[in-house]
Amino acid sequence: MPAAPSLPTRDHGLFLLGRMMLVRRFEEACVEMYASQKIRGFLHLSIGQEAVAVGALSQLASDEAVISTYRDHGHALVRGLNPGAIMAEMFGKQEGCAHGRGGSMHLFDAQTRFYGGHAIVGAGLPVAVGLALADTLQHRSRATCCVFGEGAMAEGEFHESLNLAALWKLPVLFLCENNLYAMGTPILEEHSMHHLAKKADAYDIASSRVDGMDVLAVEEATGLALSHVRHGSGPFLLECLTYRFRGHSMFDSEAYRTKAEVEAWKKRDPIGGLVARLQSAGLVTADDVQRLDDEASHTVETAIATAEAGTWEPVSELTRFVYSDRPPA
Amino acid sequence: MPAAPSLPTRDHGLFLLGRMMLVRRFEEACVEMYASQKIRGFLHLSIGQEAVAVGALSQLASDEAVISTYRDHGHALVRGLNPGAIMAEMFGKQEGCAHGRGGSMHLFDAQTRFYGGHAIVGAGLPVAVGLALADTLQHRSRATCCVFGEGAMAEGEFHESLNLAALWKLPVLFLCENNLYAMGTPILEEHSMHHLAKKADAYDIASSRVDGMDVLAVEEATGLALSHVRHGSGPFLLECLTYRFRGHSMFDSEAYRTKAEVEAWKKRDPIGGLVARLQSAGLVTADDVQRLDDEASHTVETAIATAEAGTWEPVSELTRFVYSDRPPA
Amino acid sequence: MNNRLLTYRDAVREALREAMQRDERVFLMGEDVGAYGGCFAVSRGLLAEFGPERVRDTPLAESALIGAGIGAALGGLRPVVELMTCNFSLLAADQLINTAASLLHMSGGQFNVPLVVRMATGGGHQLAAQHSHSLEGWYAHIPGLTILTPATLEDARGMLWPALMSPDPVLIFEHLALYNMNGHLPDDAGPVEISQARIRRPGRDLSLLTYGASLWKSLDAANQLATEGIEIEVIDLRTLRPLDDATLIESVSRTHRVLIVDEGWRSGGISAEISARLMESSFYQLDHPVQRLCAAEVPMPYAKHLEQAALPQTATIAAAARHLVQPHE
Amino acid sequence: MNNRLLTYRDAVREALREAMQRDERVFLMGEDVGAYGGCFAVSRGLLAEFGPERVRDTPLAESALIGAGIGAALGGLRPVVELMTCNFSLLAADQLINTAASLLHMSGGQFNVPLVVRMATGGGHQLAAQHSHSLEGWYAHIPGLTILTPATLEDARGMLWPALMSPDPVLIFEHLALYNMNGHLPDDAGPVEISQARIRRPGRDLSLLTYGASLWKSLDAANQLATEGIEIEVIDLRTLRPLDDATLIESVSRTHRVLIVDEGWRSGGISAEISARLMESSFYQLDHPVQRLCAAEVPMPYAKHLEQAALPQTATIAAAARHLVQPHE
Ligand SMILES: Cc1ncc(C[n+]2csc(CCOP(=O)(O)OP(=O)(O)O)c2C)c(N)n1
Ligand SMILES: Cc1ncc(C[n+]2csc(CCOP(=O)(O)OP(=O)(O)O)c2C)c(N)n1
Ligand SMILES: [Mg+2]
Ligand SMILES: [Mg+2]
Repeated sequence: MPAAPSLPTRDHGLFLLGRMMLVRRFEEACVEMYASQKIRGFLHLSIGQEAVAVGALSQLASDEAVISTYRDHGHALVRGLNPGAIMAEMFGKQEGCAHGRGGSMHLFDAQTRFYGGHAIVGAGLPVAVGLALADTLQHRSRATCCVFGEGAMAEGEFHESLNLAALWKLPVLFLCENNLYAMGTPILEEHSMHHLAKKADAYDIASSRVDGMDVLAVEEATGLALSHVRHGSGPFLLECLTYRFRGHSMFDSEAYRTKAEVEAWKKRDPIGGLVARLQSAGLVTADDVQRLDDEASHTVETAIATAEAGTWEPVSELTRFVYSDRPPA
Repeated sequence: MPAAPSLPTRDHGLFLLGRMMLVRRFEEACVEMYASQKIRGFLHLSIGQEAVAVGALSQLASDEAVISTYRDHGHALVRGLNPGAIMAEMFGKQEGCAHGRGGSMHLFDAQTRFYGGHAIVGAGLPVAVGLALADTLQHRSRATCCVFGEGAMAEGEFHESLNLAALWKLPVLFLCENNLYAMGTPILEEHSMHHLAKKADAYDIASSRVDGMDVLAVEEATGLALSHVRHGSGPFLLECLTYRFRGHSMFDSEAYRTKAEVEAWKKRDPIGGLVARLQSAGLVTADDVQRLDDEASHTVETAIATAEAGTWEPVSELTRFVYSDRPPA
Repeated sequence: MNNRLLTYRDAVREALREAMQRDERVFLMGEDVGAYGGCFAVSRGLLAEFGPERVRDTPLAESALIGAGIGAALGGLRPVVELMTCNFSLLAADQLINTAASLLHMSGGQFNVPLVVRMATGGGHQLAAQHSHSLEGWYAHIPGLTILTPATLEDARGMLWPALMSPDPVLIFEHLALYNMNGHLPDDAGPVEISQARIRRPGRDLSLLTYGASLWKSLDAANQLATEGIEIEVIDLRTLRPLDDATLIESVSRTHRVLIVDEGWRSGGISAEISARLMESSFYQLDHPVQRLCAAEVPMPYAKHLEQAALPQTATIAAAARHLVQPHE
Repeated sequence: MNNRLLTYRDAVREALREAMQRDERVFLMGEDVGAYGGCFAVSRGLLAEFGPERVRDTPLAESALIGAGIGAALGGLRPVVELMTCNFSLLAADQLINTAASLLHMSGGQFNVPLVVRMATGGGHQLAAQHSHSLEGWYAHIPGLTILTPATLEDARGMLWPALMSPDPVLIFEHLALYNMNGHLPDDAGPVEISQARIRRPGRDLSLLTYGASLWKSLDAANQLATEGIEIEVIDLRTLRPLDDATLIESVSRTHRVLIVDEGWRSGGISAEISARLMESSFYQLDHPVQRLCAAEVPMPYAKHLEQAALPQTATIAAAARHLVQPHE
């Protein structure tokens, strides 16, 4: 890994910190809402992984597409989806960003080109390839960002998609959140070769690996990757080494890892890490941090209120959205 | 590629030559039988690729399993299936090695552990992994040989299977017949990275690449690969560079390649090449070669006669073999 | 208006050509659609006419192909993905069902998928178990998909355009046995309506409901029976999802007897669905229980006599129809 | 004989444990079956008891898992492959259908595949479109497969062993909603017979045919209707392929009215097949057309009220049954 990147400006530091805090507070609120049964189904949190979502996705242009997994709240928030619409979605309200049809695992938003929220591991990769193909054939030069866990890299679709993207030199940023586990399966049992970024070599794809707990490092690595991708040099595989502080989903008893391991990683908390660096460089104060935290909490409270205020779709509309009701294009 | 291997003994040279000639004459007979409509369906020939089947498969122990593709006649012959049973299969007779149910693409033989004959590209790979797993769990140390074309290496199952085999250190010889085309698609359009053997690196699997037109080289490379595999060092990917002299199947107009390219490869005919080397070394005479050729032709004629003499399964048995009629094990 | 003599294959090709000429967003992608001219020569010539961007050869990677088609559709294009045969579509079943068919719904109506998938279907060519499936009826189970089964030249020519104009995914099943069928088509043949079944032959004694290659066997059977004074109404279903219930019910209200003929396996096939619907809608109209004539429940055998016995044939259709019209209880 | 209180989940676990104790060839393989204890905690504790060779955690690679299961079965083992949920089985559809179900036939009876695949099925937990399929009826279309749907503790406990003793592939669908169901089982509960449907509640007025989680809703509905003087016979199909026609026909011959309840999508589901069979076998016995109550034809919505509306419920079952018994024509 390259040396730690230089410090950001105060404004940019505050921006990054604010975004990460928003994700953190939002995820924490999800836990509460899950406990009070406002949110149901499977719920996957990204606490601990905020630096990846923020460092990588905040660098995308507004017309660049994102496609994500079931662990998608952070990506959606950073992408700019309305937090209220996300929370309403998880409440199952029709004001939700997927009309209450998708839930936590299936956030979508046409406005920000957020293409989901996919719950079949690996299934988003070829879709990203297709989105990039559409751009290329229509002479638009912009990146498509495809986020997936390291578990997805064992699926056949990873292989097929990287080969296609490389053959056709498509502008896809393959963004791997390597949090070392797929549910309870540690990376050593997932992959026979563990330097995942190097898997790109099998396709002649450029790649790099970065400390996914360091938002500045992720930002820098993503910047390099994106400029590769946007300038017609083909796809890029960026592996971010990260860790989820909570279980896989709300159903996880975490029998497969030790408390000590989790604690050790928590010492590398991406938010705490950035706060410390910015403070010690004198760029931000404790007050700044508190203010950001308050803002994040406020945003989350507003989101919850929005969700609460949302309405239930009439049951008579059950079979809507199976086929388009809009006229053919 | 390593230097050309040393010359074989006269006996072994005759053996290799005889096997390759048998495959060649058999395939040529298939063309005739197809023209006279005795053989129907899809027919894929291995003319030009004989050195791979003979050099690699003749080194397997009799209890080692083979799993092949729809281009399987050569593999089946070298494996020791009765040529008459193979021909009868293609005639659709119940004396065929798959009772007339499978045809050219689905040769099978329990006796010689020849597990088919699969017509879904790539589908044999995980099955080979499972066979090897069964051996390992039952403490048998023997190899399973899985043959596939380079086209199969683009399928997701290639990726999934190599990862599994490597994770579990299974004794699988992954044998790629890289004949540079998948139907009409040249390797440059199949794979973004063309040194296929190197794809093994993505799984920490040992690999090598060999001239698949040189039966002695294939033999040597296979020997090394098999000793790796059999000694518990995990799977091995062996890429054999070869070429099919005929179309993909009998339906191929070969619009995708030039006559000149085919002619250039024919100069590297694996049979002609071995004959020349053995003769110039004084190991065999023109008479020897003629005798082997006569023997091969005779075997093939006998096979055709067997197939002709075969009988049609009664239509009343149509729904046999959907479920086992034998009692549970 | 002038007529031209052409084949079903030509008709499909013409439809592809016209679609690509008419709409810049349309492109064809699949294994060997380009230089090889398509596995069944459907796309021969199109590469030269439209170039490799719009007639796009791909590696073997069915799942990623469908996924990429979905992405391209989302990105504003109108992809036609050719899967060669429906047998291989099983490798892409996840993308077809979990993504293509579900995305509009999961996204609460935001992301429709205007994807067209073409594939050959059916048996009768001695291609054996892995190349002879008839899966159109099976896919008709899936909400979100539209299933087309062109049986005539007119439909082969005319169904592609409305499929492309559909905002949602459409699977087109072209029966292998029809590609060589000759017939006349007016010079100005163009798009057809795809929501209605068609009475291909009116009759008073029995409604024979079928589609695809069985249509022609059914018409032959009807002509035979006409010489016996039995008048069969032959209805071409054309679209298996959604089924055109109204046309079927109206016919049954006149004939009071129904035979459904379909080349898929009997249990759980499209014939079962139609029988169940008629049970619900037309029970009191029926003079005799609805009968089904389907493929035998066996993976397709290679041997010709067994394969022929496995499929509905003119003679077995005629016998079943005769039996129904001359009751015996 | 003593009784024990346990859950459906415990019953499945006990069956697995007993099978592994009883037969050395049996092993369990799948994503997170080991350290995590199984996605639904079914295999919790088995890793400690049987070790990682026989309780084998795997990477995410569904197609290769099923393929490896097939190979292991061919190699003499008795694999139980857990696919977590049937939703993911779509990634393995090719191996399940083109290999597992076809191999015995393609090989002319030589290679049977004693593979057991377990997966969760069904909706009702707000897991949305990609995690709520009920595909058991859909797979019942495939010749070569046996489809089991245990609804009771007894069957959860007893169906695994006969499945393992089957020489051919068996898919077991365990309904998600049943895992927590409590009940009593005798201490010596063991293998059950798997070829027959069971009358779970006798009745004279209507045959209600169902399976899986709907069995319990149906029994509740029947109890409700009993208070109105309507006596419903509730039949648990248990095995969807092959269907036990005799039991169904016998019941209908007594009740003359039929309601089929199934959580799969209506069109082309198992209910359609049963309705069609009764049309053929029992038309003249029916006092009323057979009716189906199935899932709405929509990918499963997340919102609870919509999901509940999409599935058959006690109230809707009771209403449909009442309607059938009190005709109105
Ligand atoms: C095809 C498929 N198989 C299995 C699952 C069940 N599952 C959901 S998440 C998961 C682990 C994925 O791990 P990874 O890709 O590393 O992502 P992470 O959860 O760590 O973010 C599994 C096995 C699934 N959703 N899809
Ligand atoms: C999954 C699948 N996709 C497509 C096909 C059609 N097909 C048959 S052979 C073939 C080319 C395979 O090429 P390769 O693996 O290189 O083997 P070769 O024919 O060159 O021996 C294709 C595309 C198939 N049989 N299976
Ligand atoms: Mg992970
Ligand atoms: Mg090849």
